[in-house]
Amino acid sequence: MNDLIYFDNAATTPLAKDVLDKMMPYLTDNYGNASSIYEIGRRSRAAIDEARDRVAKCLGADASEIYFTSGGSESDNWAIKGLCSAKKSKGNHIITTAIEHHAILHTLKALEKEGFEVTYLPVDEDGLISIDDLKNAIKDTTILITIMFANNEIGTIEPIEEAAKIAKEKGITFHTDAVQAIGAVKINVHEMGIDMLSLSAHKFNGPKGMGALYIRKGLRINNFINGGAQESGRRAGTENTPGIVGLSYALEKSTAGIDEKVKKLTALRDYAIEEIEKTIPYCRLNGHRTKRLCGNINFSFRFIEGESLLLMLDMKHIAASSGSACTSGSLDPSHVLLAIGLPHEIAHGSLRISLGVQNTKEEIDVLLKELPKIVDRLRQMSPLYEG
Amino acid sequence: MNDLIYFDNAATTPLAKDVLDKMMPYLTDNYGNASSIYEIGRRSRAAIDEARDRVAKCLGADASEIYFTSGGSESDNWAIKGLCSAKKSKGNHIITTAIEHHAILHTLKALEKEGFEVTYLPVDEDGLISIDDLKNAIKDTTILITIMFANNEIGTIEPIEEAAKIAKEKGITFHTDAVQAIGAVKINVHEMGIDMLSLSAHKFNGPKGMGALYIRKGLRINNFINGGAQESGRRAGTENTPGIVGLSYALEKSTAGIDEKVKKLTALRDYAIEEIEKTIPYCRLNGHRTKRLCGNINFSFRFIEGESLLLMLDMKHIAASSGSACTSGSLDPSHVLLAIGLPHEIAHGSLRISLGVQNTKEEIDVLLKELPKIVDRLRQMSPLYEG
Amino acid sequence: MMYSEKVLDHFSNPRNVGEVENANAVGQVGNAKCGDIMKISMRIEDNIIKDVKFKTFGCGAAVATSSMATELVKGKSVDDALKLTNKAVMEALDGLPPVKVHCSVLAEEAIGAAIQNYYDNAGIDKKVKKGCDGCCSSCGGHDEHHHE
Amino acid sequence: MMYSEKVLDHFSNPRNVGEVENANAVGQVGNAKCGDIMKISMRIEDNIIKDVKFKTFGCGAAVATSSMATELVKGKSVDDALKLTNKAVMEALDGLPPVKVHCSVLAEEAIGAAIQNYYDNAGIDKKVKKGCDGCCSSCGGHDEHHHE
Ligand SMILES: Cc1ncc(COP(=O)(O)O)c(C=O)c1O
Ligand SMILES: Cc1ncc(COP(=O)(O)O)c(C=O)c1O
Ligand code: FES
Ligand code: FES
Repeated sequence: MNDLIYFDNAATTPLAKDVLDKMMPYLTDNYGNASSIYEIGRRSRAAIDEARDRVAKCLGADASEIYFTSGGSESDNWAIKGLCSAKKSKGNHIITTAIEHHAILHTLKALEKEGFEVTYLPVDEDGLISIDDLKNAIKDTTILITIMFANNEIGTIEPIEEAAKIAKEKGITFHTDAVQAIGAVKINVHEMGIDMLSLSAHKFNGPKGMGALYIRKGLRINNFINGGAQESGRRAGTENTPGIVGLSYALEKSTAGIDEKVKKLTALRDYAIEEIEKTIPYCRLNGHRTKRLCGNINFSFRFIEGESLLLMLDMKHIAASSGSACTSGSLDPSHVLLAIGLPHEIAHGSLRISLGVQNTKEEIDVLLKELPKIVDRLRQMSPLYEG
Repeated sequence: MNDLIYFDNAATTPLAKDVLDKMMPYLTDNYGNASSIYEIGRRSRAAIDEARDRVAKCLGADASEIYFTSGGSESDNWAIKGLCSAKKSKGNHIITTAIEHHAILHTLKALEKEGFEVTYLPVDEDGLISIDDLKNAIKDTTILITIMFANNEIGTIEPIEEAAKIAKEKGITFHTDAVQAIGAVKINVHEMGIDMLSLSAHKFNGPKGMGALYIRKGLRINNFINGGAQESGRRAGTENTPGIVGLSYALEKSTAGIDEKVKKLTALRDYAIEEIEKTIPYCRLNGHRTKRLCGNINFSFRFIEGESLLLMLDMKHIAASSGSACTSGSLDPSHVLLAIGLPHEIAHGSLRISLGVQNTKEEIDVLLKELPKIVDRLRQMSPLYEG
Repeated sequence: MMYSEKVLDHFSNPRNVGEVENANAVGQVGNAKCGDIMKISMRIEDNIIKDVKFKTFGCGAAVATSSMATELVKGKSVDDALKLTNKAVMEALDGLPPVKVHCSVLAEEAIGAAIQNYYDNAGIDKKVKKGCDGCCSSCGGHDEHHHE
Repeated sequence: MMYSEKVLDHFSNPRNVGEVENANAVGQVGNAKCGDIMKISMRIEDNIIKDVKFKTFGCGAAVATSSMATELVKGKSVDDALKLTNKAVMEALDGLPPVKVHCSVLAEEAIGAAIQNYYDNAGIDKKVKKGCDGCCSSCGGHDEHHHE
């Protein structure tokens, strides 16, 4: 697999070697239950306390505001369901966007069945929400605004700080799904006025099955996983000590390296975008050209279908994606691409290249060599292409 | 830490070396997202499919009935909340026992606030429920019976097969929290007529932060973590491939080794119980003498308090527990010990020794040497002891 | 979702891509909205499919089923070709993932549509039975789904 | 929950365990239901605590705070002993985990109860102020909690 070119870092990232090294003691000798009183348990407790401090520091939060979860999806579910059930006497209206991840959208669909009302803010052709739309959507019954920090498919970065400010003015809780933004955008939850933030470790070279939810001090939301007194009594379950330790170091590393990463990946990204636009006709860059994640490249190529494209790239040992990972295998075109106004047939033909710190210019050059050939080959096969 | 005697296997177990070896490829090179279409993603998918088959086989279930979760607590929460919200039009009554784990009890407390009614079956002085009580508790509105397979504190094994039979006769869904029973009691979910079963990997030498829920084919429960289409669309979140692989191998190993383990640990357990009863006055064995987990020893020692006992054992490098791990640090005496009728002051002085496959007779002998001295020392310090 | 070796082979080296030059039987099914379009053209002489080619816009399975279906009917009589079921196409490919079953249905339909076109062109008064009767659940959720 | 080195030291080598033989000040606080009982006995002469010993049923923190509290009042005047706060005991132990704060309160109370007993025995008409006024939240949830 040495010659694999991995361009799907928005789906998941390799676990960093040094992060795994930090986890290893807790996967071997230091197996104690962190709630236990004896030495080997206290050692796990200490590791978790330190990890929580580390995470808090990276986000500009207090340690007491960080809760470990099993991933981005659990964090999103907890934030939304926990807040809405705690505040349902205050109102039943939630504002979100049309381009959220399914962990948000499907959670809200479930709440709609229970009588909550949801406003899905539209986005423009670049995937940006409008702050005016947000203002206009607010009602007396609005209890939650949840807007993703950056979109997982098209990479557009939303105006979170402004949105959070509006929420604060109106006394509405503000949550952001920052799963894709972590390590790519500088985030300080206190300064930005964010009430809740979700993150997922495997998106920044941490372990799979680990996430965190930041909950601002004083904000009361209902528990989601009830049971033991772990996580200050707010999230039950024996602590995944190696996972927690891994998440914390991966986050530290990715926030410390953010300037360098943004600089490197932005250059690679813009180089690739420019070349693709130059060499492949009938293509469209999806997402905002500058307000976009440094690692995200998303194109639609007319007349061809995304999965075929991915398979052909795979045969050249290039791993990329079309839409989000968890919808491949589905027949529906991406709701995000439809939301930015693409017709169905064009939405079906999209390609997402998501770069990670480990990617190189040489790898981009391989892509730039193979991609035009593959697109052309598929177009020759397409009944829609008259070229 | 080589001289550590670890007697807290009911709290957590060391991750087996060969299980970690099976996980390693997925912690390193094979990091692909299992939902991705390319080679490195398909490899994760294949590993997960195989793991699901392996788990199904160990439980006597079909692979399509196994859903991976982040642990026993999530499985319990999902089973209960998912079923109750799906069936709430049919009834609002749930039957459980007074000695369930907090992952069950606190979940039910949350449901009580939403209008569900819960009957907590009492247990006898050995911790056993009565089948007659169960029959009498059933109402027209009963939608769920949830009874733990074996208790985590006192090790008593409940009559699950009989209880499941009664549930089936009445058309009521039957769930069991088998977190402590896995690898210690033979379980075949289809033969036993169990509708849902929770398990947690770190209790049988698998990884922390991994669990599973068995849901009988055809049983509809609502989703708990909404989002992506993972786990056949029933449990969202990027799959923790190393965790899933680890859980499956750990389960395979512990079910394959069950006869040997039961034989070995039962002998060690009964030896220890006999010796403690012989050498320490004013002690009481908690839990049923024979219908008990092979690895569980639980004693109350009058006039002394449990935490002090644990600390003194810890100083001798013996790791044990008092009550369940997640309540140590709390001031409440165990609800389980109160349920079997112990007065508060005696309930405070309990010790749980939980054996694992790795424990030896030599280690038991160290315990048998140290324990009487420690109990005596604490009694000399106690204002309650007039000895 | 995993494709068999056969599917991957027919995807990466599809047989019979293109359009038959002097075709007398052309059918197109699916629509771009659903993400799958198959167009099949044939030259039918003396009731025998002398030549057959396809063009497909769609996923890997769509390409592979098109390729396999054309292979399976090439040189066959029209009546034999009409007996080709989506199941036979799937089996010849060593199976398809459940979400991709509808692609094999499309292939069956495309053959049928081409032959219908041949009947219509030739003034033969026969109706080819529609292959898809909502058999697979894959398309169930799509209100906008219809076979052109 | 983590104990400091000092707590562990006072727990494993508790100072002043037992009962003062010819005690003229004995106090007991807490109850078995709550899991903590402290009994302190003293010999007070000329308003000075000549000897002090404790017996404790309770957790590690209860033992350590008893031990530390007796150390802190030994040789002190009764008035100085009464000034001992639970905070001072905690500080002397390099802190306690939050759930264990109530143990230090019990220690303060036990000293107070012993001295009250001394006043009562000696016919001195003074009331020692109760140490616990529901200060810590640890006991908040226990309806059955009261200080004997
Ligand atoms: C009986 C029982 N149920 C549920 C759990 C919860 O499992 P976990 O801590 O892995 O979430 C445990 C252990 O903590 C248990 O012993
Ligand atoms: C924006 C966004 N939110 C939530 C998630 C869910 O995270 P996880 O799969 O780790 O649960 C993802 C990734 O899958 C994501 O990209
Ligand atoms: S292909 Fe349309 S319903 Fe089966
Ligand atoms: S010690 Fe009882 S309330 Fe503080």
